[in-house]
Amino acid sequence: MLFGLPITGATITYFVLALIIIVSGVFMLTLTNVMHMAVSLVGVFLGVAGIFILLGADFVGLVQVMVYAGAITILMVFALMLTHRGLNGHLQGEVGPFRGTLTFLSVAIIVGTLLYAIRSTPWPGSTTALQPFHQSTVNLIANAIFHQYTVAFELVSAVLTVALVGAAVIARKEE
Amino acid sequence: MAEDKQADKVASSETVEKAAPEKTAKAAPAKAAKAPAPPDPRVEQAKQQGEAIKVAIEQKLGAGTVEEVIASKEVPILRIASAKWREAITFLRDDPEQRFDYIELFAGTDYKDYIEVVLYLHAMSRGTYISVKTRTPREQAVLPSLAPVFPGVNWEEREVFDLLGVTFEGHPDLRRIMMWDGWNGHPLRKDYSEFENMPQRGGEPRG
Amino acid sequence: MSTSLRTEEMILNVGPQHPSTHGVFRLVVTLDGEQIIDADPVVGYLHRGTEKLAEGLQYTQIIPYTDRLDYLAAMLNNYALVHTVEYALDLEIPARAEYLRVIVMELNRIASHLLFLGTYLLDLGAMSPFLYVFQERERIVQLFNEICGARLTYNYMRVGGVKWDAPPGWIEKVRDFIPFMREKVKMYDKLISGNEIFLHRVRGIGVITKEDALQYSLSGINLRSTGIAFDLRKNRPYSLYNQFEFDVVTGKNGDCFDRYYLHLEEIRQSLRIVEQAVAQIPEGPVLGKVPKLIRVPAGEYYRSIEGARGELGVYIVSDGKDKPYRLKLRRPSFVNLQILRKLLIGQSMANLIAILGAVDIVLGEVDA
Amino acid sequence: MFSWQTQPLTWMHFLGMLIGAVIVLFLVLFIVMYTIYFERKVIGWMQNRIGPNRVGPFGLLQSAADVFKLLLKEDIIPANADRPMFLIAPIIAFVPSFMVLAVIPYTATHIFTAGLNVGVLYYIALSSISIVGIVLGGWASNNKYSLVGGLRSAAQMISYEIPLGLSILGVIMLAGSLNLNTIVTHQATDRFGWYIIPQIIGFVVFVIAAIAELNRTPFDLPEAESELVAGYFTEYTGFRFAFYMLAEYVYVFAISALGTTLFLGGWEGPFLPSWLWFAIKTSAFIFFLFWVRATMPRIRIDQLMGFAWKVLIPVALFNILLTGALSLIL
Repeated sequence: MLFGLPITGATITYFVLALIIIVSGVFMLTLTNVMHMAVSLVGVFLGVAGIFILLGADFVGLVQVMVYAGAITILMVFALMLTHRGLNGHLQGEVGPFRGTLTFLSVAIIVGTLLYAIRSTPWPGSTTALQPFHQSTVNLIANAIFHQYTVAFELVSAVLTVALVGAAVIARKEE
Repeated sequence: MAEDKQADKVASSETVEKAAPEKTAKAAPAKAAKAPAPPDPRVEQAKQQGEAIKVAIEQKLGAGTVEEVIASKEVPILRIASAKWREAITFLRDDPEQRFDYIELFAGTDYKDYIEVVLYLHAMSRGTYISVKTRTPREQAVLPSLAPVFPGVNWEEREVFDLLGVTFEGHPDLRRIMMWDGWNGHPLRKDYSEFENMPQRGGEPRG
Repeated sequence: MSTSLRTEEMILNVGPQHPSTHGVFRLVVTLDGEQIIDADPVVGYLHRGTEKLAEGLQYTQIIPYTDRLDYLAAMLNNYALVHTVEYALDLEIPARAEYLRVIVMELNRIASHLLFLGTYLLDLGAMSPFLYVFQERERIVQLFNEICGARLTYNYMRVGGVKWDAPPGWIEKVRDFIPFMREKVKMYDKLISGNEIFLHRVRGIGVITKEDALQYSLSGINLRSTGIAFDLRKNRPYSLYNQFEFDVVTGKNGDCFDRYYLHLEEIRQSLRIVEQAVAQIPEGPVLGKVPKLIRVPAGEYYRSIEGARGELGVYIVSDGKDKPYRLKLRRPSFVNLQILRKLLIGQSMANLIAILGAVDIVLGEVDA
Repeated sequence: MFSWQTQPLTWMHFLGMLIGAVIVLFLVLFIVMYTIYFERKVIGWMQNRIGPNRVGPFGLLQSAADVFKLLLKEDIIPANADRPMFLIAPIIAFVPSFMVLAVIPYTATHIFTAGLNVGVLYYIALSSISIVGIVLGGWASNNKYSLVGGLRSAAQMISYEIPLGLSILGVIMLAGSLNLNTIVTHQATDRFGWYIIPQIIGFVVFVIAAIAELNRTPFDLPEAESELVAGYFTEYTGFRFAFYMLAEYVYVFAISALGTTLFLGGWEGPFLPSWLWFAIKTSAFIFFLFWVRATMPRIRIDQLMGFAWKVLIPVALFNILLTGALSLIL
């Protein structure tokens, strides 16, 4: 028994993933080289994807890997490489004591609120047997997107297209 | 055989004599001395051709532009005053009568008293070719550059600058080409000594 | 992209040790993204001072030094030197010697062009042709090995003739080689000339205009690819070239494809010359009457031949001694390479190798 | 069968999983070594050469000797390289290449295969992580050739992942599943036979995109020797170089296995045992990749990108449209 949980593969995997996410997150925040930070972010994304898969959302987990750990990271790394900062830059700037204290306080408040919310929520039975790999999550998601929420889905895609075009227009500036 | 000995004599008496006067006697072999041959028709013809070009050049650029007309075998050789060097070559290229539009050879020679730069020009449309040359003193070896008019002599002039030490005025990019920048002296000059001018390791000139 | 985006220039050193510079050649390229905004070729890494060394050597002793210039076409270099000396002396060359010279020179041209095909395709990323061409080249090199005992630095020509007569059966071997090579050229034509990717990489790339070609004193295939039919074998015949039937092939567009294709065509023309020479070769001596110590009469002499890469000339200033007063080598690679900067500026980085490869240089010759 | 999620994890179970993984790892290493040998022999024959024939009978141990040599070599880290990145990049590139093999159904019995419901997606998702390793390797080397190689490979692989994914979509539509096992069993019973027949357009797009994903000739721009020396791994030596090399060849095997599974009926076939069918089809696929390598010159980078966006993606989209329309009509 570990924290009141049975030692199954899922438990161990969960703790390993949690550790990866936390460690990567800490690295992400403390490293000074932007490139190193980007790579730490990959660890966070992968860990989150692992948690998704552990919860039975294998499709979402793999999309997380593909889009965030793959595409978004490459995009960031690419942008960093193309700029001068990526080649030899370190993020600089000392944080003053006042700002440090303020940051600590706000983070502490957020963490406290979250912990309180989590502990006080009555979760459904946590030991029910999950059979994640035997339901086809793909079908469920497809049904949700293309039957139940078709209009919303199409609207979102339209918004994204507009955003893309807008980004291109801004990047081109005035001719 | 005899004919070209004559030609050699013509060439030698006018081009190399100053460079190595003590050698001319040696150079004329006994055979040629025995029978003074009739003048080489090739040389005569080439000289005539050279004279015609000389007239054309001097009509345009004034008398005295062509200092000398000689020939080596069938090739007319025109020696041009160094001040009119670029003008003369440009004229030879652009004049519709001449149209020597292709530079075959660009060479420099150190003659101990002066440095000579030689060009072989070819006229693509007519298939004829001539040689033009000019001289510059050794100590103050300066010539107008042809590179702005003929981009193809850019490196050749750099090579002559590097190995013979002729400065080409108006050259867009006059740097050493074969030797590295720290090299001392100009290796193709006759008085160059590799022992005096040996650079230190790393390319720094000595002393 | 509009120019309002601020970009940074990058300076890239291509070489001196780089797989595609074919020797120690350095190209300092200034890049804006993938676009070349300046290119500065730096040569001289292989400079051995051949011209200076020659001033201390007798004429026959210089011949081995010429082998080291364009080491892919050493026979032609040999010939350029001995031809100029012979021209200065007005020597009569025995007919058999001249025929042998033409045969080995054209074979050497074929070998050199073959190697161009191989390395050019290798530069463009196709590795197989490189290994194919070495097989035909090997046959030529074997022929040379039999006639002069060397595979690369031949030292075969002499003032007044050639060093050795062809061994028995050699001429027949050359005769057998011609149809074999013809088949292979056909094969290369099929294999390479129609390849869509290859065409996309070389068509319209590195275009040289007629005016530029003349201004930059280009010669050889670089000149002929622009459409100017200037081949010293035809325009100023030396040796026996006025006795043979062959065509001067020219390109139309002056792009990399034309330069590639002319190499193939020139192999065909060289085969025609070799075929005629092999059929006509007479018996007889291979070395004329030449004095023991060759003294070139005082004067200056310039003769040029059609080398594998262009006009290969030798300029001799003699003061009548047994050593040249000044020997200047007109190296086609050196002169042709000058246009590289003009061709590269404005091109994308990806075209650099295609253009550099097609100019066809040999660094031994560039740096002399 | 043991369900690792719900049953308590004992040491025995853990050991069982570990041993299984190690066996698969060595099996894959063996396959990769002989893929390399196969490539060198095939290209050797195509180029009138002999290929490796010195180490072992017929040179069979040549690849092993090469790997050992690389392992024994000094691990040089350039002075100005970004040290931690330089060390970690080959691993980032290498690990996913082995992970993707988990979903490939090699045999009818699924002995090595994770029956993942989203197998195709898993493959595509993980293979995209390798790009991060390649880009980082190129960046960390602090060499301009490496940097350009890394940038090129990122641009190329991202561009070609799209047609690759789209070309697979047609197969998924026919099979109605992302599970590779299901796709194979569907092909056994499909009225058109293997999906290469109804999905011929998709197959062509898949093969082209696969070659580009693998960075092989004619799409080997990231490591174009004549242009970029060795591209992103110019500065790598020893076993870090071997990591990149192995990753490349594992992907050759993996993408051939994926192509076999999706289009050539996987392990399905008469008479012979299923694993042998799988081996034959995959070998044929690999052979095709090598054949292309020996034949083609390299495409130029702008042409490469243009080809992906202007030709492959429209064709793949058209294929999806066609597949949808046909499956509604028929």
